[in-house]
Amino acid sequence: MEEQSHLQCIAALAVLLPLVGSALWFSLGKKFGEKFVSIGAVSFLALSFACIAYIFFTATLPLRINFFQWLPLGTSSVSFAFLFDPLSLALSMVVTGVGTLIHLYATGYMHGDAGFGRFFSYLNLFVFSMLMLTLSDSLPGLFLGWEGVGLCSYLLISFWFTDEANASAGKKAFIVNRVGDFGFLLAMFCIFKVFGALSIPEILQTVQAGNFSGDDLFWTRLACFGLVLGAAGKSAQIPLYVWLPDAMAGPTPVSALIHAATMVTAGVYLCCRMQPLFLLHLDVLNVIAYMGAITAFFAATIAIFQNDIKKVLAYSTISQLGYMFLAVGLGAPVAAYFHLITHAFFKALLFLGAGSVIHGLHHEQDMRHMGGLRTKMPITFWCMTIGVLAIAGVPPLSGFVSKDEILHNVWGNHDWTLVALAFTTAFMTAFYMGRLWIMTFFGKFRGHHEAHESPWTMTSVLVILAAASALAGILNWPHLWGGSETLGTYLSTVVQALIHHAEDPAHALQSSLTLAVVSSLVGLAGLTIAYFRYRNFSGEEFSSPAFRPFQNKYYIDELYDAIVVKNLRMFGKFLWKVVDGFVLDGVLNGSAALASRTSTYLRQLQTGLMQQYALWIWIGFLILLLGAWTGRS
Amino acid sequence: MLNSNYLLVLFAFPFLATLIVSMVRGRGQAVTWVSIALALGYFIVVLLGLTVTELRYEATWFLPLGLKYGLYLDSYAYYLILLSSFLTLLALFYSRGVVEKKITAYHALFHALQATVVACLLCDDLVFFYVFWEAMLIPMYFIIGVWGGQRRLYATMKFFLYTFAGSLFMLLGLIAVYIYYYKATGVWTASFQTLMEYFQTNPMPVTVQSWIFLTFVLSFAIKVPLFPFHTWLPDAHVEAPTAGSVILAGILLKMGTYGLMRFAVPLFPEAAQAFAGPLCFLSVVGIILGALVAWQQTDIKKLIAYSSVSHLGFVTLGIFMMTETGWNGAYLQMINHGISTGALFLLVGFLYDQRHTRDISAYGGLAKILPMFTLILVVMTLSSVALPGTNGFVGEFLILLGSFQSNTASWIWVVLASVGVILGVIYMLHMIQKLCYGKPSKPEVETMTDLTWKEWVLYSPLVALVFFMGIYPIWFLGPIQEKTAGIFATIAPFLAK
Amino acid sequence: MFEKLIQDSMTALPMLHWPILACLVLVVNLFGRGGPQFYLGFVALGLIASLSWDIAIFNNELRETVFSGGVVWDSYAQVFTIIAKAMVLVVTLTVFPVAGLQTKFFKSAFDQTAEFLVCLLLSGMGVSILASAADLTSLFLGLEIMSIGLYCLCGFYRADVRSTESGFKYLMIGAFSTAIFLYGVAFIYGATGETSYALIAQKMTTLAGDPLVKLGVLFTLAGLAFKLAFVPFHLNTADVYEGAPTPVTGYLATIVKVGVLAASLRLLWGVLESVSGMWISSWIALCALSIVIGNVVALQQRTMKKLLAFSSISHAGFMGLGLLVSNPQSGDVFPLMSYIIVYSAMSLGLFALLTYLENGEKPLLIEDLRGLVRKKVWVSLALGIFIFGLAGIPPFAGFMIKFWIFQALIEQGYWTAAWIGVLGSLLGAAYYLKVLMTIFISEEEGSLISYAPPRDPILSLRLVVIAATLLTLLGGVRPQLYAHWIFSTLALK
Amino acid sequence: MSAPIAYVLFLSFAVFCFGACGFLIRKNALSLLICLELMLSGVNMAFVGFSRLHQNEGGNVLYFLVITVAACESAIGLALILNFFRLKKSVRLDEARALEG
Repeated sequence: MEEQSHLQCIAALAVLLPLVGSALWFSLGKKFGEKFVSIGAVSFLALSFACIAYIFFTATLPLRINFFQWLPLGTSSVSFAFLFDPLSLALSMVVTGVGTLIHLYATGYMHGDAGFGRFFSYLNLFVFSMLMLTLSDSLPGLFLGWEGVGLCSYLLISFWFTDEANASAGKKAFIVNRVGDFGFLLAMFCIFKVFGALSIPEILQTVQAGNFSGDDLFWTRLACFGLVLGAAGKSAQIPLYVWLPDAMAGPTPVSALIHAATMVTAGVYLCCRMQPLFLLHLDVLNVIAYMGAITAFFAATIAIFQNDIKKVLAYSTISQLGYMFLAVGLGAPVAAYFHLITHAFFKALLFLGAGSVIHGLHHEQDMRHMGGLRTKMPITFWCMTIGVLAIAGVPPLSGFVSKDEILHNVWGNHDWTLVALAFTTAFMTAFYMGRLWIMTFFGKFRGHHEAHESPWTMTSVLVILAAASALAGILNWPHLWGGSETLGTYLSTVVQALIHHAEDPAHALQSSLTLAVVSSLVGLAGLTIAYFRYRNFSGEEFSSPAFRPFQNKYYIDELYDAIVVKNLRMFGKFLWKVVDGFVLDGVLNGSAALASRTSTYLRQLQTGLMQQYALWIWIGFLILLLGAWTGRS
Repeated sequence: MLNSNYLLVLFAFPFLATLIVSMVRGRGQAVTWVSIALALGYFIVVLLGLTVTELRYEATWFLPLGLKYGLYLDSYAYYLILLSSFLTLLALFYSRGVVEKKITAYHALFHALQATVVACLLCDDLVFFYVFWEAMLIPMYFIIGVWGGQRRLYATMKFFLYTFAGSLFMLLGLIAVYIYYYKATGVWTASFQTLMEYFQTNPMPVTVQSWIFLTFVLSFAIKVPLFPFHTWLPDAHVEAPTAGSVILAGILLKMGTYGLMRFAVPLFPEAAQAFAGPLCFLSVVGIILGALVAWQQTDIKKLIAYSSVSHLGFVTLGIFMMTETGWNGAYLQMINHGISTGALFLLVGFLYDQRHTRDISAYGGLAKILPMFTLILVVMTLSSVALPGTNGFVGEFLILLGSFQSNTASWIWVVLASVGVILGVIYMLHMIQKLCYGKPSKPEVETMTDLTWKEWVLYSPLVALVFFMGIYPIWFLGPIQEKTAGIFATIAPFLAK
Repeated sequence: MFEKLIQDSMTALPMLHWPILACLVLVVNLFGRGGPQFYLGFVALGLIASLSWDIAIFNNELRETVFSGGVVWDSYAQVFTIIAKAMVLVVTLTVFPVAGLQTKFFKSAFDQTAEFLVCLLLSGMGVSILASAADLTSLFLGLEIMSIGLYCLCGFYRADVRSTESGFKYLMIGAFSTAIFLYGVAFIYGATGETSYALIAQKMTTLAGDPLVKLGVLFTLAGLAFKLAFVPFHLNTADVYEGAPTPVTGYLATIVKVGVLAASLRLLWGVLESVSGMWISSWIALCALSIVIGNVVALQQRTMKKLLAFSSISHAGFMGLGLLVSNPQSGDVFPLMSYIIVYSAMSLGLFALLTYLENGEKPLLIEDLRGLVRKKVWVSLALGIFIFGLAGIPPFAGFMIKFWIFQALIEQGYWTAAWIGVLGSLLGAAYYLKVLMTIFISEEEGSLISYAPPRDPILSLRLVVIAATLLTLLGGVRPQLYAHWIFSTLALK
Repeated sequence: MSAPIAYVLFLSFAVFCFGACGFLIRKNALSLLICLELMLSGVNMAFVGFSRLHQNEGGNVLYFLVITVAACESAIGLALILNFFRLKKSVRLDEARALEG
């Protein structure tokens, strides 16, 4: 892992460019106008992407670049350092690549907005934090990126802060992320307690080499659970997913970049990065798998009943992330990573498509007021179609390949509940994407405004993404089907898959083919049913009360509010009014009042009558006498 | 130049400044500029000693019963003096246009406050530490009393008597140590260094040590403030003038934790060990209570006051868990809290001067009207919410990480304390949302003016410090680590393995 | 046989300065028609002369029993005489502005300035006798000379019913307590058959459990306790202090207590040391009670003089503790002496300011001082320093003197007394702060703002106030101004 | 033959107590002075008794001193009562409440 100086400055350039950019656009955004900011932002991102690509192609991995010491921890210390290895480079390529495209798209989408400079400053800051997250070599460094992206998502969700709802959505996102970060912090403490260091390569080396006492295993197990909680917080899994649907309050490019392509995948990246640690505790992996599967199924059921186009895509993201965690849980990180990459492409495409639809219909987001747009917005329609088909799992698109590999692993695992959940979710995914597709583009137009196609900056990005999501499948075409599994081999140096069972090659090919046919049939079935159900969609549906819980997202938000928020607020009031006000201040003011009451009482003795004074002298004297005599006082 | 009479200059300069400022006649402006110049001069004098590690000044004045004016400067005391001179400079610069009545007395009192704080930090003699520890209350008493808000009489009385009562117990504890040493060695001295060396080799029996330790902790806990003794802080902060709040939060609260780190734990390690559990419990309760109650406040200053209770709960947790990293983190967090809370109070003062109300619902939508103000407010909130990359995170992370490894008290406290990280976000973002986002609740808010160059001079150093110490804390933690290592070398034999 | 008498009076000359000066004043008064200023100036100069004389001939090793065993003239007596003279000088200087007043009230009262001064000086003589008494008779004599002088001083404003009542009350209760004190002396005399301290001390060693001695000691203790105004015997103090003219109240609060403490130091530690088991626990109880109850009652006081009366009761309690811990044989009386000196300086300074501020007719309420700082900055600054000193808040001398006492208490193991002392000084801080608040912080206007005293505080009063403030300020930070001197002088060989 | 000391002490204590009780009960200022004298005479009896017991003159000397002091006190007491009478036209002690509070 030698360190060439020129590589060091390239790496620094790649990461620091967005940071410098963000400061520039914030301060100079107003003065120099939109043109300057848009060119600057996109070029800074492109430059950063070029640097990452240069390192990706030329450097001998894994490459460790050290800058300066950050935190002294007594025995060991944490320093700002980058670790370029397959895992981090793959994700950084996606981040900067998709990021640049979305920046280009956003210049069109945000045209005319007052906070134009501010928006791009936050977006660049986000890319900087995301790169810190993916590239940093130590856990605290990763945590810096982790919370940095949390901050940027807070700033971007509440970007149009004049509307109270957006501000509280942003606040909710940051707080729920912080709950996850609590778990991450706890994990770091446990890891430091066992390994005495927080630099990821060191930890993973001791994990592979080391044998652990019972006590150490307790701490590492706690660390794994902490990491799972952190990942769940950031990637919106079951307990902590509530913030993602509300995060749609932010501008669409934000939803595309942060809440679909990059930030939410941080959880998956973390689990893959710390996979050797997880392998010590297979029960934790199982928990991840079940969490993923249940989240996928749960989110899919809600997505079906959403009418807001962005909410549907939000729940679909949660569901797809569920798939990735399912794959990680089953010990197939390569499948998860592949799905992560393909998902980044087609989900970004779907979000940007939805964004262009909304842009065209002047910020109309309710699907019931859309329909028949395929003639008015042809490019968006055709790109969206590729996206829908990809996510539904129609061969030969990338979505089919990556999802099929996950389903293959699930099938191989022979855990029937997981298999059932996976396949029904696949069907539901196809159904609700079909529903979205048909409600927006087919039937007659139910909206108010006159729809028009988006400008070239937006549509060109759509086309590129459409091509990417169509062809991404070749990245990891399975051996069985004659592919070279380039991603698999590329990642094999860092993560290893858990082989569940040895199969003879002939049987393996036959079963994987049947599986592929079954999954594509499920996808097509979902689409056709959706087609026939919504062909001549009139406007309202699911009116019967039976669907009430589904439409209201199982009242989870209200539940959290009632259990957690209301009780905390009441407890706070109790602490303030009773503990502080009544008890502690009561004691204080009480003793002061006691002193002044006794003093007023004693003052009454001063009657001014001299005889009484003499009497008191006698009484005092007698007490003295008695005390002395009995020898007590 | 950095020899013992530098210490004398460090000690005497603020006292001189107080005299000079009180002597200045003439219109208010002259006094203000003279006092700010003196504060700046002192800040530069302190900066000269940046490279100092340990300085000692032997006293020439003989006092009966072995008391003498020994001065002792180490990195623990030095950085607090630096913070105090820096914040006093900012506070005085801030209160240029704000204060109208009795300006000379106002500036003289601030210099007197600084003089007593610096004297207290430099004193090597336990008795004179106590003398200046109490003397600090007098200037603060008058600052809150004369220039305070409506309920200032009750607030300042409560502030003074509460701290005075606590420290009287410490007086007896202090004398008990002083006499225990005399009875053991026949030498009258209260010099902290000699006591430390003596107690290192032959420590006091644990029973005696415990009650003396408790008297020390009681006095310092009231000042910190630790959980059950904190009810004076919100009143004092709400009624104090802005500059007073900045100094009160920035420096006076730190004297409590400084006392714990410098005197209470090193002198009585076994007792600290024995009481670590309950004291950690109190710190954790302070963290959670401070955060939750802050969330309910409608008065911004009270909200920040309760947030200080929560932040200093972390510091005391770091101290009582007794690990080296924990102590480094605790000391750093003391300085961070001084910067972030001082800045927050200045910001609230900025709002108060324009709208004359501290009620949080009187504002709203400031982000559109005062964008620069919101930027500074958000940066300071991030520092106090311990976002990585700001100084708050470095302090809190070191405290929690260090304390997790300790075996003096159970690690459950650290887990509960980490919950405080979540609660911290809740009330801070609640404040930001109420102040900055949404629509302005009243038309007057529209007419507020944003930061001018005067405010920038005030806030830019603070913002720079927040990020500089967040990214590169080593320049600051280096000397602190040596000092902590020194202390832990002495108390290590008494700590549980 | 007169040679012995003349020789004795030569050695104990400082004590005789008092009567000489008093007679001089009487003689001058017989002839001259000088106004009040003249007599006050005359006495002040006389006192200054005698003070410088005493300091000049101060002799540490001197220890002679003079006047056939009645009085022992050692370094201890010399120091107390010097202190007494200094305080009387301060009181005369405080009286200066009051005497010069032309208002109706003072003119009628102070036309006999000479008589006032004679009573003052003779009372001072009583104090010196007390300090140097070596015999029960001279102890009784000293006590009575001091008290009788005071009865006249308290009732000096003939036109004012409050002053007459205060003098009358002080006399009645004082005589009542002197009777109790005498009964105690009688019993001690009865038990030992001796009146001179040295002989009694020898006899006492054998009479440890004798009930007569126990009764005698307790009666004497009660008498002394009344003079020191300890709690069960303190009730008339507030009325007397309120009624008496302010300089006299100052005199009462400081010099009386100093004299009685000097006497009881010699009596308790010198004579009754062997039977200390009898009186120590009662003495602690008395001191503790007076500290706590003195401060508690002071919390709700309205008028300034009554507040200072109760604060002097609590300070007397502290001085009692100071006496408890001091040990005359080994010369270790530093805590007591430093407390006496600094406390007297602060009290006399404060009473001097009150004299200046008072407008005679009605009692000085605390409310009147409200917002004084706006009008009279220097006066309120001095008031603030004295009040902070009396409250025992550091960096002022008031704290250091309390510190020495606490330190000695803990060194000798009197833990309960230390804890009660701490509680007492906390309560004390409460009401002192209330006074400070009215002076410095409150917005409204007290009546004193409008009342501009007709004369600017002339030189004498300023001298007193400045001297007292300096001692209060520097006393704490550099106590060796007086500490070193006390340490070396007071070794009672 | 000399009476045993106990009788003398008993008598002196009795006189002392009469004086003290009189002091507490009587309402007239002048009667107070009388009671004071009574108490002091009780003390004198004790002095003389003890001096006789110990066969030395210490007690007698003190007897004379006590008498002179008692005289001075009553002189001043009378003067003050006179002044009080002049101002308040009455010598009842209940009147003397000006310094209350």
